Amino acid sequence: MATSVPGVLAHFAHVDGAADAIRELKATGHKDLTVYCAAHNHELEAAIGDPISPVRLWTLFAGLTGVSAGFSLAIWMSSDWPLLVGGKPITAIPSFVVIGFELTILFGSLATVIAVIVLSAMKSLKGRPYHPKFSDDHIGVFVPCRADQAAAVEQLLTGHGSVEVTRDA
Amino acid sequence: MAVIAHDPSRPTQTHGEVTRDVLATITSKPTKGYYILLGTMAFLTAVLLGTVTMLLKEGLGLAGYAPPIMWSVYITTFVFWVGIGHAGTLISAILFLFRSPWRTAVYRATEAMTVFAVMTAALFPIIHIGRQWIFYWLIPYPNARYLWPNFKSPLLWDVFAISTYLTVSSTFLMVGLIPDIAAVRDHVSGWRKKLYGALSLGWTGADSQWRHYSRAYLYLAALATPLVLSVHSVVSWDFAVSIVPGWHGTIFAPYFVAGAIYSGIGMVLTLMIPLRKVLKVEHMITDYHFDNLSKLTLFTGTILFYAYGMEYFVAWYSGSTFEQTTFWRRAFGPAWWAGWAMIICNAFVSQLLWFKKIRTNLTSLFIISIFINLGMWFERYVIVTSSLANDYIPYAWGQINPTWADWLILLGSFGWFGLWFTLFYKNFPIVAIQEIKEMIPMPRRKVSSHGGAH
Amino acid sequence: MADEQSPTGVDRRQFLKVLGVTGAGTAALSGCSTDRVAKLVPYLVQSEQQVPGVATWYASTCTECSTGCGLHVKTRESRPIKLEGNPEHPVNAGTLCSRGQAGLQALYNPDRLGAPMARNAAGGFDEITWDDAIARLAAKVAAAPGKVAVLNGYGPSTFTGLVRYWVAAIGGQVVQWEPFAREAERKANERSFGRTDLPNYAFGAANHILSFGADFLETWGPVVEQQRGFAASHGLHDGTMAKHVFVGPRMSLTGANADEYVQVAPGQETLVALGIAHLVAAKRGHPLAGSLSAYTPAMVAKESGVAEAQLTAIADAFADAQPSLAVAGGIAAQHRGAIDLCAAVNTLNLVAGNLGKTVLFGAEPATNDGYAGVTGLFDAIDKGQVGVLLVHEANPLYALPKSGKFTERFAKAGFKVSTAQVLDETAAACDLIIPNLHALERWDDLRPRAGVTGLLQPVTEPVFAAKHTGDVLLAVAKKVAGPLASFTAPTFEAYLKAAWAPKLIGDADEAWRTALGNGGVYAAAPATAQPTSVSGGAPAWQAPAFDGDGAYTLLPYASSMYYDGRGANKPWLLENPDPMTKITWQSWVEVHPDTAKVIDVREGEFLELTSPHGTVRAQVYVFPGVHPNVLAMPLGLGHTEYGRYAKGRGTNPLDLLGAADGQGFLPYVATKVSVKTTGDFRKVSKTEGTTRQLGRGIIEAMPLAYAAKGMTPKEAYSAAGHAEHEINTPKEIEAIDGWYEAQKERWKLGNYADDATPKWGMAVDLSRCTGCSACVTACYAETNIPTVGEEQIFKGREMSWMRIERYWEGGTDGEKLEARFAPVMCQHCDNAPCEPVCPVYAAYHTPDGLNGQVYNRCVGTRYCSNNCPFKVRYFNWSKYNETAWPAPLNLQLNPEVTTRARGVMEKCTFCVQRIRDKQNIAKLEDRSVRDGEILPACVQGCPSGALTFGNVKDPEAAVVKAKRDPRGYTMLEETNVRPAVTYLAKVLHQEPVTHAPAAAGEGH
Amino acid sequence: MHKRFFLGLVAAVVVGGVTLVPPVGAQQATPPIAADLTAADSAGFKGPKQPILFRHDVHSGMLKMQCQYCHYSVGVSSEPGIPSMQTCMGCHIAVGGKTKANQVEIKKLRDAWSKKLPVEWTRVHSLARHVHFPHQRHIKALGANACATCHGNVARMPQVYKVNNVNNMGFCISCHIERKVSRDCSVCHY
Repeated sequence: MATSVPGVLAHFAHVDGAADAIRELKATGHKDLTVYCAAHNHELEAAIGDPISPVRLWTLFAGLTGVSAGFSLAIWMSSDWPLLVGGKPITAIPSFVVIGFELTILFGSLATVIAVIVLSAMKSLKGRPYHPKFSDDHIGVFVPCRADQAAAVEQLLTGHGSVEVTRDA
Repeated sequence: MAVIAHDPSRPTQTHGEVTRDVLATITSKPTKGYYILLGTMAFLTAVLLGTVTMLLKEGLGLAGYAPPIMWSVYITTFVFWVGIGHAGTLISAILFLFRSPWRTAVYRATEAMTVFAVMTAALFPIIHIGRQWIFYWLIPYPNARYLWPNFKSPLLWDVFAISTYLTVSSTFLMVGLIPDIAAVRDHVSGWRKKLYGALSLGWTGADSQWRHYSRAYLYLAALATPLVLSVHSVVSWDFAVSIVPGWHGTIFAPYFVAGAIYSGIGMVLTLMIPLRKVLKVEHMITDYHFDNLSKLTLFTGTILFYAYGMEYFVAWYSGSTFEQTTFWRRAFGPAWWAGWAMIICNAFVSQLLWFKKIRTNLTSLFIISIFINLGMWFERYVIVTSSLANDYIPYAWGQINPTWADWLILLGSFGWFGLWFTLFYKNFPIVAIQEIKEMIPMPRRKVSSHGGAH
Repeated sequence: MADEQSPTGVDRRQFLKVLGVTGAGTAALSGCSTDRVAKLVPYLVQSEQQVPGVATWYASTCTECSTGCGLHVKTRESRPIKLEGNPEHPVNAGTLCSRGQAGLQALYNPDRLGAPMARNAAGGFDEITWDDAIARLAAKVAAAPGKVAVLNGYGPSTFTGLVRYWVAAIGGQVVQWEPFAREAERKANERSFGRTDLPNYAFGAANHILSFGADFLETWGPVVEQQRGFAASHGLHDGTMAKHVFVGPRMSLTGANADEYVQVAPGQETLVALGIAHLVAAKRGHPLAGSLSAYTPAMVAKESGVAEAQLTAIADAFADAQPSLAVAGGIAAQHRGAIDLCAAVNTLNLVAGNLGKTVLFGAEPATNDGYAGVTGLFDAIDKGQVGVLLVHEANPLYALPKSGKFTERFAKAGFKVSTAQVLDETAAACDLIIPNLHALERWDDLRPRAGVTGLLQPVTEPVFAAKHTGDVLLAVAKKVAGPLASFTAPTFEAYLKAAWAPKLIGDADEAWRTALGNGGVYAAAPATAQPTSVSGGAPAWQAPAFDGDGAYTLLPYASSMYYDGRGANKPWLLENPDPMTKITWQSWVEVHPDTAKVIDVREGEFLELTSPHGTVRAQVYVFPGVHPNVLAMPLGLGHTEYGRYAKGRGTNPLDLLGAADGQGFLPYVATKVSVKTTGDFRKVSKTEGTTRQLGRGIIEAMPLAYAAKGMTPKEAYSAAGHAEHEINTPKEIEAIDGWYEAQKERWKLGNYADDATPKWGMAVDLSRCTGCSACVTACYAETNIPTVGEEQIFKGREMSWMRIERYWEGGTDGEKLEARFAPVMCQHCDNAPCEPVCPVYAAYHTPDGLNGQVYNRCVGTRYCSNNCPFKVRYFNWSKYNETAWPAPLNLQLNPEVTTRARGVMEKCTFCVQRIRDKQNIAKLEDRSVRDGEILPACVQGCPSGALTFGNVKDPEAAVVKAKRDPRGYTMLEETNVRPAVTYLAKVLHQEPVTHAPAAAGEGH
Repeated sequence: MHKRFFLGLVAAVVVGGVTLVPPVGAQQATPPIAADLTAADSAGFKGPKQPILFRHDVHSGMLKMQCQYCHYSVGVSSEPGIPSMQTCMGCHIAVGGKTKANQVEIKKLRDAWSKKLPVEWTRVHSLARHVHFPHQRHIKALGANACATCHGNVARMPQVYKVNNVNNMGFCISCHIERKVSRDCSVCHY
């Protein structure tokens, strides 16, 4: 497959090997690695060492929007055409709590999902090689690099026990 | 991760085997038995639709309603199915937060059950109302009448609770599925590859994706947890905020939630025990899991036991003749059999699970699970009808005999539920590949080095 | 449309054409559906009496029984839509009984005959033209001079006069006959006073009422008038009330309204009457005392089983209460000793000095030939003396016992003609049927009593192509000529007006119009000499004889809905539950609980009753109010003809009776029956769940002593030695009140801001309510309530917005049995629990304090009904609005009230349509609504004036005064729903008893 | 315009919804047979064709006849009332029409009258059964010439057509809000 991003793609069968490789690559100033793994793995995550995802902010603000939306909806609609029921006040806040709560959850969770999609999309993986094995039992590490660096990178990767290294240039 | 190292639930497998075994459930050719099952479910669904059409044509008179019993089988079944749903979310969300490892193998199945159960439940309020074709009047939308629905009505709370629950739980299911679908995509070919490719939303398992995904999943779980507790509380308030003796109880919310989880796990057992055989995943869903499920059943069942006792006690202690009469007649009135069916199936049968022998014997467990389903349906039936049957004005008391229109719709609802579930387990990973993998430590080069890098 | 032709073949197209209904008029018929009326059809000529959309009222006279009450007929676009009492009329003064109101369903009955029918060779009937019919009749009449007989059930009137002259001219006989003709009383009066007419009883004036089996609240005499009187004297008024004692084998509605019910075996009433007469005479030193001396308390007690003490007590009270009133008669007391009984009661009234005070003779023109008359006619038929027999407004082949072989004997008459409007048993046996017009379609008059003549005028074009029998007779007369040549009047209308001319004082037209407007001419009965002594000395008593040797006495009684059987084809009367048993659409046999144990039957099982005269199967209803040795059955059902609603429904106890007579009346209570259990079971189609209040204080009652002191029910309750009500202690109430006021402040928004808006409320005086259920029928008529039929009643799906709840008190272990009645309709609670649970505001509170129900907004969640503590909400389970009113019954529907479609909830609205109507009128007249101007149908229709309605914000309103009565309470107060309906506790004529504080039987 | 769309859409739904309510066809009494008139050539005028091309613009516009002259009960009843044939003939016994076209139409009326058959007018405005609209109250409140408020300026209509969807609750409500009069449901629905 023709790819636009030049670099080296390595398959790892061993998690510690992959982790070490990543650390060393970062140490040797390689940026913008892409690490593929079939499952969420703390060891790799630590090795990559990205900051905590901002998803939580989306969830928080959406939740707050939800609660206020819920209450204002109920209150406004009750007083837009005031109809008396069971001798209760027209705007009976306690009974609107449920609405407020449900909308909090609804907005919050929807926003969270959207957040994942948007945030993941912000980092484009376009042109980076991928291999089906990565959704099976291999860890993949792709190192973007110039052709002249490739040899060194390959050596580094195999050094950490990469089972298969391909060069895309 | 040290925890997992000592985890008895840890299946002795590699990532590769997990992928292979789970995908096998999808890629293997469907058996004759599968088609028979599918056909039966489709037929029952047709029965459901047929009966509903009759109701639409002739009116609710076809059902057994006998005033003052204005709610009966349909509302009973509605609560029943909503309850079923709760186990799923409990296992997938609450146990996730509690980091209880045994959930992993079963949560996908239970979560699917949740979604389909809620989908089934959502039919019933519509079937139940007198003018089904204008059910949407319960939704607040701008209209020519300048009228809004009544937010003080518990039924409206229901609309919000159920629709939120359906949305969130299905979102939760789909999000969890994405990486697995990607795995499927990578191991099938042809049109299926295209299909799963589209569904996987371009998932590659890159670090940039996992980074947000893992967080998001945590928050979803965190949101789903209060939701699952709230939904059945709201459902219980459909009854509890009324002034009907036998409904008007402060204990209702926790009582209903416990009951819901109890019934839900009952249904999980009923589904999983045969399923693991059919799909040959016994080595992933093991006695260990069922033991834990049974313990959960025992726990919630015991809560129910307490709740039942408390209901009768409060009725007596309240000194209110209305409450007293209602509960007296619940146990010794014309419908005594239903009252006792509920107590025996739920309060007593669940106590058998104190014995490990029974807990770990799948046959006995399966039988018990059937009792649980029955008992919980009757619980709702009793709460709904027997309370209405004899309230304040003795002159207006009544009794009810459900008719074919009631029974066929109840039966059909199982078909509708089953249809979705059957389709699901054959086309999507019924065991969560990526989460199982997460629990299986990957091979290491330096065996000496301790696992984990924190 | 599918049923363009209604089953009886009336073509509604034709009908409405003559009716000339406007688009608007027809539009209004179909209620809660949005199918558009595509066309607007104008009147050819606009009647100046009819304004579309505005009701026009006509005065007329009720012909549903011989009482002849005055009617006000409400018409819309020329269609009668409701019958109400004529306030001007001296007999019923503005109210009507259920049977009277149901007259509309006779007018619009789908089984009415739309053309004359002639018997054909095959034995069936062919429709023929009116000319043909008249020709055939004329031919037969001309051929049978001297042998023409008319059996006439229509009361004293110009028409009846015409019949007499007509028959006299051609030669033959006229027999005046109706089933419940009270012959025994007439005979007794003849014996005692030498006159055969019936007195008028002043119940209103009596301080002590003693009834020996006379059901004066349901079926005996002018019930509406008597109920009014009874309510006036027996209802609590300035601290006192009359006492009512009922003696008889079965607790009828009248018996249930008695303060003391003395149960005796059939026939024993006489003994009790004589015993009391003896004591009263002695006490008041009346000369007759001597001749009565045989009937000592001891002797009476021994024979009848009534305790001496009780007997003496009643007698004392009766003697002291001046004036008092004793009445006897009624079907349930018509045993072979009935004449003795009535004579004994005459004596009792004499010795108590009631003659001329509460027993007023001279009111009724005695015109009834009674049972003797009709049997005489059949003898004549046997002798071949009847060439042409015309049966008018009578159904002898149903109302006479089968054992008399009347059907077979009837067949022997030469040429049999019936004027029945619906094919009844007699008509089915006739050779020619010439359907008469319904009372609301014809010119006629009726003289129920001296001085009172009611007019009937056609208030609508004939619904079916029937013909006034008067016109037929005149037409026949013209054809026959000869002896009948003298009948020259072109139409009966002309004949009637001619007959009236002499009566009209001053300008004839003016007087005539006035008479029409008033519904007749009413004058006080001419004063006649009142009897002052009884001839024939004191009657002797011997136990009446009974046919057969069965273990139980059969007691057929007149049903307050079906009456003598003519009610059986009217859905309103079939669905409105029997006041005592709460059974609908059926007949039954009443068995005492102990007897039920002996026979070993339970409610709903079928018993086979056998008498020497026949055998019937009847469904058991276990009824504590009937004598253990008596099996009681209502009359009126078990028709073999008489239309779709009546045919084949229920059983007819007459099949068990013997026709053997000799005394001039049909002895209804004269057979012993043996019973056989069949094991067959069927649910009883009753609207009642449980018969006991379970100490829930739904219908409160208090002793007179306490009521007189002005105690509240709670005070009375405590005074009787009960522990204080546990619910709603003063503290709680105070707290709730504070909360309530706080809530109120937070309503004031939009339509609710204005304090000037009225707030509607109602008060129900349970010391006046007799449970007669006239209000229920009024409700059916006014608010388009569908009748759902027996099958639905089994499921408890009756739609009646208003029900009379009947609860039993006592009756077990020696306690005396009492019945309590209360009308229960929507209570329009301030804190209505039904409202907040409705997700779409279909149930909500109107600014004028009503509990609104918007049908077209209702989606049918039915939560409102679940949450209604009074269970007064009713749901349209099926398409009742399409099945309840087969054409032309639908023409009765009230255009002002939406007919409810399948799937919506409905309930009492306090007749909001009437409220809005009056408000519209008031607005046009730039004034506010007056108190008493708005009368919901039930309030308007209550014969005993138990209901009051009005604006509770108006301190001067009658309803407010009523609500202030200390007896006032609201049902289920502990639920704090704050009903707008206040009930005034029933007052018991009993000594306050002090119970040891004990919980009322709860929870089982 | 956004709102318009919404109202339109919803109105459609509502009608769809309520027409599902079983019409009480079984008891829908049939109006009398009308004169067998051929529908008039309404000369392409707007609005539903009428059996007789009755020109409101002529009678009400040119001749300045009061609405109440024909719709006689509008001030006293909930029903406005439609003129009886007699009322029409009151004038048209004499007035035969000038133009050919007019004469044709008036002849139809006279024929119907002589046959003693009513003219079956096609209904233009009709309310749902569950709505009670007291005309008299509105005339009282808005004055005798208030008809146009709902029915449009009939005096300019050769053939009457629907200006406002009087069967749309929004139409009533907006006016009631505007004039600050009661919005209580039970004013119209009972």
